[in-house]
Amino acid sequence: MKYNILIGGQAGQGMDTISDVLEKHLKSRGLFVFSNKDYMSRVRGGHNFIQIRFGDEPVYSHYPELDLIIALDKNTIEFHRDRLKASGSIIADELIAYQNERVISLPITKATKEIGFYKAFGMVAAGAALKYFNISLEGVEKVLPKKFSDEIKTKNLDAIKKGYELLESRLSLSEGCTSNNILINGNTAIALGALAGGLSFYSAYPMTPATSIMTYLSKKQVEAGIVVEQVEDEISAINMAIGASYAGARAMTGSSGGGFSLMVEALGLAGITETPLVVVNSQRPGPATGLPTRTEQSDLSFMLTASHGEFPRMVIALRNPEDAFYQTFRALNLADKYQTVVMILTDQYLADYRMTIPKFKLDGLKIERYISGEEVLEEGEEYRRYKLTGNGISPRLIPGKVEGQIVLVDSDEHTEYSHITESAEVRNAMMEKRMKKLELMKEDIIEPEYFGVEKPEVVLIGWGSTYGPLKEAVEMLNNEGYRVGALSFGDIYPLPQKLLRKYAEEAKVLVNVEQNYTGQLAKLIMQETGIKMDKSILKYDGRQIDPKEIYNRVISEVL
Amino acid sequence: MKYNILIGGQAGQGMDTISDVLEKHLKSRGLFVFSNKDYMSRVRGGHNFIQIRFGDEPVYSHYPELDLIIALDKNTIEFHRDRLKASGSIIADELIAYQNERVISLPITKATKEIGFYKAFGMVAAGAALKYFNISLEGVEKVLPKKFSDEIKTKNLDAIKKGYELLESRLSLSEGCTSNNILINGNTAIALGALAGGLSFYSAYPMTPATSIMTYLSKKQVEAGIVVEQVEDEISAINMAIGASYAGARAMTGSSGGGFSLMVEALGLAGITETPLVVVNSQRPGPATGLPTRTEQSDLSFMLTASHGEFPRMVIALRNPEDAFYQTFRALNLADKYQTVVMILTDQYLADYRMTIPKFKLDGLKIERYISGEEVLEEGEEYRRYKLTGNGISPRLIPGKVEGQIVLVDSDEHTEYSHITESAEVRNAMMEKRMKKLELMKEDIIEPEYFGVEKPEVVLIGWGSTYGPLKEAVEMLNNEGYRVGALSFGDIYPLPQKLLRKYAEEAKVLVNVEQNYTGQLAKLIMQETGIKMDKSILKYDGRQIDPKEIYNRVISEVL
Amino acid sequence: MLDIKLYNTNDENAWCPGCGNFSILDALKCATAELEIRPEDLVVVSGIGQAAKTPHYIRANGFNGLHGRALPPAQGIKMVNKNLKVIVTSGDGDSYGEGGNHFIHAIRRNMDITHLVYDNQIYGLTKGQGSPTTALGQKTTMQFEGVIQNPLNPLALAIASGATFVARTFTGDREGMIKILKEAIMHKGYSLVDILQPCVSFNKVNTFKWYMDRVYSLDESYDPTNKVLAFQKALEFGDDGIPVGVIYREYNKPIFEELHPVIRDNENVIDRVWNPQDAEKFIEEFM
Amino acid sequence: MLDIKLYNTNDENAWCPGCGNFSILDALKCATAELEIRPEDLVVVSGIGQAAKTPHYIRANGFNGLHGRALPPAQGIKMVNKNLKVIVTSGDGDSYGEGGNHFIHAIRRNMDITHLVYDNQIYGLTKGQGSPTTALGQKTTMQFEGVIQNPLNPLALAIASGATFVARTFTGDREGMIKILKEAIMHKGYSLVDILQPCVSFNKVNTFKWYMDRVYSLDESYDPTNKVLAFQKALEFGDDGIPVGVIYREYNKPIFEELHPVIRDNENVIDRVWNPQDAEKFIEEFM
Ligand SMILES: Cc1ncc(C[n+]2csc(CCOP(=O)(O)OP(=O)(O)O)c2C)c(N)n1
Ligand SMILES: Cc1ncc(C[n+]2csc(CCOP(=O)(O)OP(=O)(O)O)c2C)c(N)n1
Ligand code: SF4
Ligand code: SF4
Ligand SMILES: [Mg+2]
Ligand SMILES: [Mg+2]
Repeated sequence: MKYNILIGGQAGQGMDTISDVLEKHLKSRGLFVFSNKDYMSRVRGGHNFIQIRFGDEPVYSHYPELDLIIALDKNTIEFHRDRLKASGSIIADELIAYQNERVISLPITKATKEIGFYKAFGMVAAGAALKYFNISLEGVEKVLPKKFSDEIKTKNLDAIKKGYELLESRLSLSEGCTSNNILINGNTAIALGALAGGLSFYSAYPMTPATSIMTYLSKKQVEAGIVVEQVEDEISAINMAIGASYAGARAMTGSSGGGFSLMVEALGLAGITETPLVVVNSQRPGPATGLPTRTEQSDLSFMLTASHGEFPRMVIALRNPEDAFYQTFRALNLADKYQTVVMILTDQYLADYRMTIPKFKLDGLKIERYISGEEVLEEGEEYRRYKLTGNGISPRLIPGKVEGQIVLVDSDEHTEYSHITESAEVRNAMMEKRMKKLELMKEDIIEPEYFGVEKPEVVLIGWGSTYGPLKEAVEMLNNEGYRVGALSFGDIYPLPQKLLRKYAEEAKVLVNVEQNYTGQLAKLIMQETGIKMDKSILKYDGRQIDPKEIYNRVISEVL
Repeated sequence: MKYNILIGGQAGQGMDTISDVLEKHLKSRGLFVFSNKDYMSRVRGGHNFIQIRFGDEPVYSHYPELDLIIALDKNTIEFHRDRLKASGSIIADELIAYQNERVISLPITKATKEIGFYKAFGMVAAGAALKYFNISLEGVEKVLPKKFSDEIKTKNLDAIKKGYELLESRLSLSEGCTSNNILINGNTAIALGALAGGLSFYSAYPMTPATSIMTYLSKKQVEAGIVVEQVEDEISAINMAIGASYAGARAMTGSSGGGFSLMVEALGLAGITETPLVVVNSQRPGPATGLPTRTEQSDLSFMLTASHGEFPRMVIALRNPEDAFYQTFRALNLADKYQTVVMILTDQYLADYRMTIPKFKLDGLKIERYISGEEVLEEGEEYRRYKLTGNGISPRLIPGKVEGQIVLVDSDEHTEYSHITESAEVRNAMMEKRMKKLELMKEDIIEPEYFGVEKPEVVLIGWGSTYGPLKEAVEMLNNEGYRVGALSFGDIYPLPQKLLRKYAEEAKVLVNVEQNYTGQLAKLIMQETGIKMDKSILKYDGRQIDPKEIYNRVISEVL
Repeated sequence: MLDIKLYNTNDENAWCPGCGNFSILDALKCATAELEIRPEDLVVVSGIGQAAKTPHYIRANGFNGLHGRALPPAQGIKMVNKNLKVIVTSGDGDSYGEGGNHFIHAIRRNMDITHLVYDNQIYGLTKGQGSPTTALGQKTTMQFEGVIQNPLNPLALAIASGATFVARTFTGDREGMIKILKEAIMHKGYSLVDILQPCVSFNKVNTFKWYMDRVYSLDESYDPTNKVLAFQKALEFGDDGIPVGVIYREYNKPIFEELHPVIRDNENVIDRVWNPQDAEKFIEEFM
Repeated sequence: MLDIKLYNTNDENAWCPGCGNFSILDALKCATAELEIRPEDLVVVSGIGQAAKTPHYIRANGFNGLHGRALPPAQGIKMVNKNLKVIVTSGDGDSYGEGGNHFIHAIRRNMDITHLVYDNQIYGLTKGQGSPTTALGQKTTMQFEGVIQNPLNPLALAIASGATFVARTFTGDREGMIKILKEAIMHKGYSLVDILQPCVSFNKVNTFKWYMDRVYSLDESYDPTNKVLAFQKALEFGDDGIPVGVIYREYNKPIFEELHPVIRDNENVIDRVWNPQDAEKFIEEFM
């Protein structure tokens, strides 16, 4: 069983806290939880909402049909009531006085007055919602925000209890027994993956929806012993990170499309100086400022070739918070291994949605730095940063670490010693040295994940954050007997081709499902393999596609 | 008949003047001339050279085999003597005292002493070279640099005459009768195309090899009555040009790869605000600083998708100075027509080589601004900058030009009135409005130029500045009976497909010939049409491929 | 004086209730109304941020561009049409952070544009990170141990860069603000007005009261034409007082529009009459 | 004192004969030799330009990055390894043009790095266009009617931005140059040395003689610790004289490395010992 709650109101009405308490409590009751936010680009007012899905089976995505709406204002009812299931209800304060048979009008404001704490409004509503689903309140005191004082906590607890008494349960769910789960969003998972991966330097400039990566890292900088620097602009962010990396740090930077656009010159700097660097682009709808708080997957084509000139790069799209953690960890290793740029693509949807996932396992993980010391030098040998080796990768020393040796890097074409050259032969050798890495990388590439029936007629092809919606959509289609499967790409460049070719041969219809206008993965696939999509399901309105929409569009446009 | 001269020496030795005088005089004698420079990234010293090809039939390209070397230093002989034809010679000062049977040792320094003007060295050499080819001196006084005083002119003329007497003619050429030709390089042709096209604003930051576009425009700004502004950085350059364009100017900016990289965020600004803009990228080898004074075609993939998000753009590659003029003119019209970005791709080779071409014809040319006035408004109607029209193009007013009406543009997603919106419906409508233009553009797209035999077995596919080398190579191959042709692309995006598909069907072997490592046009063709190249001829050492090299590689690698 | 309603738009305002920006918007409309600048003769140019939303809330020509990039288009506009009044409305992050380079170079150009910085000493729109003017030690939503970069002093910087009109005003002083905005707009050349603007949502240090307790108006006795003294005055910021008023003013420095041979001697380039054939003379030189 | 030959490289020098850069290179080597900074403990960081080629001509760790972007990597390096001496060698275009924003913000950070600007008042490498410090009215290979942007005053700007060591020196004064470079390198915090460097190829106005005729050394009587006077002194530039020496100096302002809790209290982050399992505590919080 899965249920779906929507909490709606204006920016500044405290929806985040209601949602936080509900999600954590549901999780602590052993349930799976998935929540996502729909925010406008403003600090107060407007209309925002949060959706929480939960159940006793895994939840991978948001979903349009609602079981309960918690309406903090009238607009919420107006905007969302059509999405209620037949059995669904709306909880609203009696003062909103909305005439509709679905509305359960509750004396919420009155309850806050009784407690003598008007800010408790949200907690009364939360209590009511828990009762609605017949979720026990046991342990709810533990999920109240830590920043609350004891007094406030008590008042909030009272409020939840009061809310719990305001109505009867309408639905019910056997409580779950998952226990080793964490509740986390994509950006925090990136930050944690980086922390686990030994990140020691992060420089960035605030930009929604990438900011929260820096915020989390900044909060932990002292405890983790790393340097997190907010800089004057994104150009500084990436150049500073490259400097730090050159000096031996594990360095990363991140932004959203606009900030990423400003970084592209320096991608080539990392490329030609062969400096390891991880860059995160948390996408939002463009072009330019676009829709700053919404989601899109429209920077993929751009990232594949961003920056003038040619150099090897890897592009990894994150599919869910689990991926976010492990792939960020891996990206740091790969950047060091290949001494070049590894780009991580995520988007606002994945950045901000929270879900319960198994706690990250640190045991198998290993930090691999590929940093050399004097052992790579013969007696009396002068270090060559760009020594031509068989595989294109030169031993990397860290400045100041090897007595008598200096480390010089250069953005011009250079000799093995890193001095500027105009020799055609050296140029060719250096281009080939660098580009060879692209071939090596192919060995590290991970195939996309396939799910669905074994011999599919239709294969949906997606990447990144559509993973969850695709997964649920395929399940729905399979349940109804449709022979559908999906390939969800994480590693994108170099493009993994094995499964793609296999399913392209087996299936009758290939359909790319992307959150953009031009079908960017489809273009890449065509370019690299000649495999052409038969249909496209594209969406570019800034809202994440949901399983139902995929399901509907597959049925109406594909099958 | 075609001959080929090389003038070599160190930066600062005045090779430019020698070459200038020779080229202009050859042209004035009715000959076709083609000259290109090979310069190092330094102001003095090093080794630089210039090659001049000329003849009584059109010359499209530089060529490796030399008839004459004018050596201003020893290195020049060392570096280039192997390229001399069997019949070739080297002119050098007797003081260089180089022992080699090819060297015609001349008392050049001595001659300058006689004239009493040591700077006349180059002119003595020029005179000798003219004599070598038996070119009459008639009219040579007219081609001396205008900036010279009369006195200096006289001395230089003396020097040329002295040089002319130092040796006997070895080769001879019937003088030509072309008369309506101009001698011009690619960047100047871009600047002239822009001037003819009504450019009124150019903002840029110096960057080789794009700088000379700005230099020429700046020199003419007063006479032409336009504004040319050197700005603090490339970000300012493009944003300022967009501002000027918004205000009604015909605006353009230009840079090389690194500076272009810094402009990419603002490409999206032009895209979403629907502001006409022409951006020139004069490519040099990357990544990062790369080889600043050399050539490459490695920014094509990048430019196709540069900037986050999606918006319509056109990409036009220039093939030769004639193209440079007419296409720049056309680009300005197209930018206004589609109210978006038109990108012009050139490279160091084309930027700097000079050739004789028919004088630009201005008569058929028309400036089309697509700017509206109050006639597009109903009585009492408030102007909507982003009015949804059938074809995606909204009438454009200029701020301050229509009484009572204001013009508002916005980098966020916006309503017809240009106010910020978060509506999914409006977002969809605006995306579709903008992207529709891509379809419209296809009507304006010009097919690539085909040359070679009628039913080719092998079709070479190139773009931009390889035009000349391809043309001569195909001629050479055809002369030897090989059934080879070439398609040279000018318009690149949207990709013209008619001829491509025709020749892909007819020919057995398709070969992309590109100055980059990854085969960027081939990738685009594959992506857009599924047509795959059978072979690739790629070059990325910073030197332009020449007809002989193409010829050789076609024979050894393709046929 | 024009009717202030001329400048009203029906775009819904997205600023927080109580935000200092409302006062600035009001003062700006008053200033333009009093100066009788018609909406079609005015261009309000901005980057991205809360301040930068201004073009949507005042009916005038408007260019709402990229974060940090308000000044380049503003100058581009003015270069091709000097008849337009160009006012830049931008935040401290927009102007002094992302846009810092354009700031110092716009001053070098000294064009006749007015640059208003809604200085709330914080990044408002992105929710409270430290900005270039956030105080040393202040804790923010990003600087959990407090800011350790020394705050930038925009007025001192502007004076050092050669600006000819450098002023500070405060949203709590409506009359003073209108007066300064009018002077700035009337000033020939680049004018900077740094406006102390409390962000009620994210800056809990530099509140309305905090400013109110510290600001004092420069009176007649202060001579804003002495550059060195002005620099000294510009350095004053903090518990000992924050001067508001015109800190520095230089008369008669030639402006870009007067120095540029084409802009000076011609009609606006957008009105230039030009045919392709007019380029013939340039082409001739290559014969 | 170390052997100056330690810093020699065998990379062929591409500067023009007679260029002022040679003197700077020589002085820089002398300064580091005298201060006994071993090549492996030094990092020379640059952007692109003639000045920016320096890392190739001095044997030390070197980072030759992008045009205008010398300061960000320099700071990144220092943030993760405070043991390294970091010296930035850059041009006027590199530092004040393309890199202007990093300039003012690097000063705000006040890290212990030395910023040398080889100020030839021109773009050398790209062949003579006006730079941010080119004089008003000067004709260049780009500004045919003369520069109309007011020149930027780097020293005034640095002082206004809060720099604690601001000096000017001249390539014609070898001893003075070495002395100032040493002081700048030893100064705790960000130090700017603007070096008057004649470009023999492209700046025919600000020649060696032009500078020689105008520069004068600040003597004992000048007090560089008074910020307002220093600002006034910084404004002096032209026919009435060009002061060389330390224009402004502030002692004891805390530097970034002392204020940053991690850099201050820990070994360099590049030497941190860390295992993935150390992240367990952070993950626990999400249980
Ligand atoms: C290139 C780029 N980087 C970052 C952002 C995100 N961003 C938007 S507004 C802003 C800061 C706003 O601060 P400020 O300019 O002080 O304006 P305020 O909101 O305080 O008025 C930032 C960082 C962006 N839109 N574009
Ligand atoms: C992004 C970018 N823009 C422009 C250039 C071209 N460029 C290289 S050096 C230079 C100016 C150099 O002037 P300056 O910094 O004063 O150094 P100088 O050569 O005078 O020592 C320019 C414009 C570049 N390499 N990269
Ligand atoms: S966040 Fe601050 S600056 Fe922005 S609108 Fe709200 S109060 Fe004003
Ligand atoms: S161009 Fe000028 S700055 Fe560059 S090396 Fe030559 S003289 Fe020196
Ligand atoms: Mg602000
Ligand atoms: Mg310079």
